[in-house]
Amino acid sequence: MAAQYKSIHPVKYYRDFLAQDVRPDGRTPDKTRTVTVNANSISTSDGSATVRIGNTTVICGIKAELGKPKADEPESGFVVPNVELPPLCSPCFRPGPPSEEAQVMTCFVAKATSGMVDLKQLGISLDNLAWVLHIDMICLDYDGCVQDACVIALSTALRTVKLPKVDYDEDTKTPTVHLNQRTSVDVKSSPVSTSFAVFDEEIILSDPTAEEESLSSARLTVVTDGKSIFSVHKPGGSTLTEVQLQDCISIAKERANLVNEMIRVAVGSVKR
Amino acid sequence: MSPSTSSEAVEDQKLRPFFCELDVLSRPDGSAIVSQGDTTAIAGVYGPIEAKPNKTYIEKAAIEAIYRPKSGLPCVPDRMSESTLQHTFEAAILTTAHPRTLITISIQEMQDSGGLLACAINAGCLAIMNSGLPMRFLVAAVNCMIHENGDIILDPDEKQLKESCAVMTFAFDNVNKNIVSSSTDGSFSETQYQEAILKCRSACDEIFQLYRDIVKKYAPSMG
Amino acid sequence: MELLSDQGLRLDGRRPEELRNIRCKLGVFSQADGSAYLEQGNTKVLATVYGPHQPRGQSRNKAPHDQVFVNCQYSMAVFSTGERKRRPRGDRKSQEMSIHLRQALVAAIRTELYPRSQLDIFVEVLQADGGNYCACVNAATLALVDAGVGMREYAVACSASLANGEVALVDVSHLEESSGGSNLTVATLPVSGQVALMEMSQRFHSDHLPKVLERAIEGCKDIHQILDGAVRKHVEETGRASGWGQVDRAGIAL
Amino acid sequence: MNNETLVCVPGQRLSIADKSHLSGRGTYERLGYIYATLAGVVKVVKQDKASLIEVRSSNEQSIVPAPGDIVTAKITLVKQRFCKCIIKCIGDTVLSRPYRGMLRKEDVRATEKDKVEMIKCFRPGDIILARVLPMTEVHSYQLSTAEDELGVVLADSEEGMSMVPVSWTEMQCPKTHIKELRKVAKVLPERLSTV
Amino acid sequence: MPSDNRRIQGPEVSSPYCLFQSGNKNVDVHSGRSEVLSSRKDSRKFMEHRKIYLKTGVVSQAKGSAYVEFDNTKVICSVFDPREIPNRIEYSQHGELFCVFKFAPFSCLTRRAHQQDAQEKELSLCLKRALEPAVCRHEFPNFQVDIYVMVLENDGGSLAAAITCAGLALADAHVPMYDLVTAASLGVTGDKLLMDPVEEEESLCQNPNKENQNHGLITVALMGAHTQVTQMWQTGSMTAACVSDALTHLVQICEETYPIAQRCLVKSVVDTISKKAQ
Amino acid sequence: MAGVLLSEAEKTFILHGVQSDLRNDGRSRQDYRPIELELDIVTHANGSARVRLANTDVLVGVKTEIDVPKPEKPEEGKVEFFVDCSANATPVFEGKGGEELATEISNFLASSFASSMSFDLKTLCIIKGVQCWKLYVDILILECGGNLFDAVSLAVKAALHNTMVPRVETVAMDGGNVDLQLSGDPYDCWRLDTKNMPCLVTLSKIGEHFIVDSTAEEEECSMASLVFSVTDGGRLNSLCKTSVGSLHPHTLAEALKVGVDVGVRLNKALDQALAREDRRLEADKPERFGFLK
Repeated sequence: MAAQYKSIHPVKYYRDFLAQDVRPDGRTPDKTRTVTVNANSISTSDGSATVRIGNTTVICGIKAELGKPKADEPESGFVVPNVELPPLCSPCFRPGPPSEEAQVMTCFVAKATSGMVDLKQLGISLDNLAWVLHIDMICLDYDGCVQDACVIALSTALRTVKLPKVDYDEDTKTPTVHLNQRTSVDVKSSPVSTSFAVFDEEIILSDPTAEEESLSSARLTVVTDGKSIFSVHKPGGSTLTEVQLQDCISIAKERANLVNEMIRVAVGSVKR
Repeated sequence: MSPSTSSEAVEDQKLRPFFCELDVLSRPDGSAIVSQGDTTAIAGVYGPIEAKPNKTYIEKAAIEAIYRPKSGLPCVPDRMSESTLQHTFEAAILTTAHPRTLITISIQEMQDSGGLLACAINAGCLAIMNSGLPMRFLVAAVNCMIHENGDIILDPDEKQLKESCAVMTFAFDNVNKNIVSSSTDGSFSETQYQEAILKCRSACDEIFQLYRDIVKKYAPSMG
Repeated sequence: MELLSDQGLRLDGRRPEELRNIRCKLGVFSQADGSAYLEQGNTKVLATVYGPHQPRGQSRNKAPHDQVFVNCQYSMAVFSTGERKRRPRGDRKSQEMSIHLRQALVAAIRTELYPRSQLDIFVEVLQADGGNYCACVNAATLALVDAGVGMREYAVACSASLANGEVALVDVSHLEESSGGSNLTVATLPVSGQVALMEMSQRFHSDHLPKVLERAIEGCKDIHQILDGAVRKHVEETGRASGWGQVDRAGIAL
Repeated sequence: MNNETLVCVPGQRLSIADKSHLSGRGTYERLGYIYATLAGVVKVVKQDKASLIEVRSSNEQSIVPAPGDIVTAKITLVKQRFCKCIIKCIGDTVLSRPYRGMLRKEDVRATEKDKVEMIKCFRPGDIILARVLPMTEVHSYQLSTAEDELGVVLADSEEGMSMVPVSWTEMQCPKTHIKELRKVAKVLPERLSTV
Repeated sequence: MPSDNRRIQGPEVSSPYCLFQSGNKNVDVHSGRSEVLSSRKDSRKFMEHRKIYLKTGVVSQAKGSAYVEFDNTKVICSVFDPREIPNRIEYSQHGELFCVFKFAPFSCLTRRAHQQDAQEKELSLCLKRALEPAVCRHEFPNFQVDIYVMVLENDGGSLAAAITCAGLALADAHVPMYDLVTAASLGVTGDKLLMDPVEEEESLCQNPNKENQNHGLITVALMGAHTQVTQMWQTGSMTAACVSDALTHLVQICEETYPIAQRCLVKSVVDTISKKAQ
Repeated sequence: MAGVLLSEAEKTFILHGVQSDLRNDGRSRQDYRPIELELDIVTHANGSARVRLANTDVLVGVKTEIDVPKPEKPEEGKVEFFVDCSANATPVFEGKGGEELATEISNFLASSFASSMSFDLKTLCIIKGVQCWKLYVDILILECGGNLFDAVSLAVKAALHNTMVPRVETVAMDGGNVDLQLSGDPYDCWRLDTKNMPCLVTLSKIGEHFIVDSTAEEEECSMASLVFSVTDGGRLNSLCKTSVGSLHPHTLAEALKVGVDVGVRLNKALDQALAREDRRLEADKPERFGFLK
């Protein structure tokens, strides 16, 4: 019967719970969900990871290809991250080109992770050849904070990438790939993203579920590695005071350290 | 119409000259052009109009923001600005006053030499004011950057931005001066972030004052 | 390229006022309410008519209450042109053609006879060799006649251009179209002498325009004769019994 | 779990189909046997002479409203001649994807049908109980509230408070005590506990 | 081609690095043939199916979902509540199934595009035809049930895995069904039949090396309780005798996998019941 | 196709007809309707054919283009099947309405011709890894009176038989640059080997029996249908179930025999018809009928 009440009056349903300082899934407002990280789950990709935050699942696969560098940056390679929200992850999406939400998420993840790889180390031959890392993050279960899962999955997958050695013959303009000599990509930073939702313009819920996100009056995402901040993204919605912001940043910092440790363990456990 | 100006000198702690004109377009219900330094954006507000069935909310108006880049079609980064604009205006407009309708705010980039998002928010807010839609509060956005040497520079121009290690844009409301939106690029420390908020908040007062001047100036013509 | 030789003959050996060979047939398909096939030189066109029927899909909202909603679609087989086309329809040119086709045909159809209903006219260019629009209008007219749709009179289209700055040429072929010069396309109701649609590919000097227009309208009248003859013959023939029989050539029998 | 619970999956043969074994909900008959169509639990319902074999789904079944069902719906739009709503629940089954429904003026009340004024019966946002009428249009369900037990069950006043029914045409706001007009459902005691 | 401005774009042309391998530049597809003819790389018997792992209820937001692994082939599927068929005015007695089959960009040896390509469209249709006979479509007239399948990793037999996965997901969504559907694939090269071929064996089966040699792939989907073939899809070139031989083997394997699917579903029912009882 | 609506009684009538091996147009279960075939009727194409199978009308044009081979298959040319369901056939196909059916047919054709034993793409190679021929097989469906797959495949095979691929000479080859020269004589062409190319046979199950070449009405009554792609030598290139409904494995095995048998006969009949048509076209000024017949 609770299900019917929830379907008819979701806001009231939540208010009743939050009045007791607990969320319908049993968490306190500031509690985040369990994160599980699984590295190198897809053998057809050059690097991959599966990340779950509660029910939310994102799988990230990296395919390395060879391409010609841009004319204005002849020594750099490319990192092409894209978030996909396929219709299978939630009834809100339809097949076809990426929804607006997917585009916003793609842009957010690209910005938050932009400093992770020095594009110059992806160059192979000046003006001729460079690595193109196609990073595809596919959401398999959309239950809130997908962008957080994407950032963690990308960060993990990037650490599992092993690129083969490539020689480029300037005369014949052909590359030769040595499949058995592989090197890892040097990853410079380890951002972790943590999202918050504001309910009824005052209660801040850490790591909200999809339902909490849809009922929220504002959303906030903090990207940090525990020390530096890479992004504080609050796209409008109800207002926040500085104190509230600071609280969120400290929760995010604490979680970043925890998650980064998990990524380290997951990457380390991959058989070499 | 003579544009309202702020201080002429562009110093680190001052905003660039702020020009604004209202009612610049005839078709929309409200419109405004804002330029801050060389950065210019034009905004038009349409609505409330009848909403499509799948975009109708029973209890409030749907807000749609359309962001158009200077040339070409909008691409992925533009969608992110669009979403920030949409949610910022949604907070500012009293949406419950026009349930089951659609309000469209269309913003055209004219010139970007730093701080375009802030300029767009300000133009949008003025256009909404101009359209006469009821609002919860006004918003003012300020752009700032962190210089490579750690200094915080308010409302930087294109040249200064080349030496930045992080850029931030904040929008504040005029009631409690709380943060409506925050958008950042690059990495920084928590103290730098707090400092930036403080500086931008004090600067936003200046913009609210400008809003007041503009309304005063246009008040007779608005009737 | 000279469009007219010293002997006064055109590139394909026609005289300026001579039409290309027109061959046509009504009722080529049995499932459609009306259909026609028309060859104008090497331009070959099929047209089918469905309806009038209840408005379908999105045109439900478009259908006016006092007349029939005429829905036209112009489509080209991808192999119809010298260079292979990427898409048979949906491009700008095809959409423009559909609209022009509709304009000419609506002028001829007695739209007031079928209120609250829809009439579909589909034309398919199988081979394009100049004057596609004209062939389509002419074929569509035949298909409408075959479908028994009430019409004021035939809608007939013809093109004309100017050679050597003075001589007007009727029924322009693809070679003549592409070797420069402006073309005039006109869709008329030849009996009443009304013009339903006129289009120029480039500008004409106002001195030449009446001459060219006249030649095109003359062409329409000639085509009208041919179409009328074909319709009469068809009506005569359908009086006799017919089936899908007549399999004498290259028939496969199992 | 007790031992009597019989779990079944689609395609599972449940029993022979004869005069004493009838195929009920969630089952079908093929070549003299009864098979399950759902994953769930088998229930045998004893009738006077035969037993009806049914399968109860372990979770919410994927269903669409069928004529005669009682549905819970939310009003979205009120016009002079009809109002539109979205169906949220069918019986006790909560839908994760709501369906569109329409309630015409003629189907609001059983009596004095021609005197119905839609705006005095429903407001957008109201939660109603209604019965599904036979389908006439492809994508919209026709609903009816022309029974005492059907009509508005939950409504908010202008103040945003949940109102209390005071008569079969009125509801009252507990804060302002302003009465608003509605086609109020006579909520049966058992239903009261549900919503 | 208009550029896709809804995604972040890489350079216009980029090619997989496998094309420029050093050493054995032209990897001969036939080199592995003699090995395959004697024994398989994963030391399976020729008529042995890979290990099957099935799980239901993997996507919390979907009405029903399932995940299937045939060793390295990984497929996920979710099913949603019936919804209105878009742009349809006629009344239809039977509900429809709307199937979308998609390979994840990183699921194959070479990167796949984001848009659905011709092969994926063909597989979507095959999937739809395989499931239609099993669903009681008269129970939701005028509506369609959405079935989305994504192949996360393709190591052969992805269509068979997708059919089994979608069949389970439909049952998990409590869509009324006549029966569960299980599927299996088989590769033919020469006189050898390879049950459930991996990607490498599949490509071997698509290329004949001698004239008049049987080669190709067959996928069969079966409703186990009624022994009804719901889909059969064959490509390549082979004699009718070879096809019917393969059919017999495939039906047998499908019948063997059927109880695995049943067990998986029973387990999920028992789990939900005991969870509710708590 | 075009909105066939049958009552239950009509369906039963057709069913009974099939049972007694006398269908409502007088045919037996394994009879085809009369087929008309004409080659070379589109002048802008390198090869073309029109097939009219009673009310089903298909026009196929084959065009050749020079293209770059795929990097993973440098020795092979390319073939692309494109199906356009013209709105002339039924208003349902207007705009993008026919796309679903079109993709189904083109995909099935692609897999039928995929085996190198039927169509050796290596014959289309000009210079390995650099240039090759690309054949565009464009199918235009003008009327649908049932049994579309079979009619399309006949027209495709006939059009490919009719296709003239120009001979090219490679001239200079310095520094990877290749110059191609088309032979000056437009009749200096070579023909494709169509001997092993398949024809499609659709079997529809009505009641307990399978029938070939079903009409649109019969298709409505069919519970299940299978499409076979059969070559001259009786080999199966592709097989797919194309409708709702399921089959018992035994029934399927029986259908297999019938399908291959019919397919072989169909291929033979087509070959004879093609030979006849070739002789007719060799004559001095062969008459072209097109749609005027």
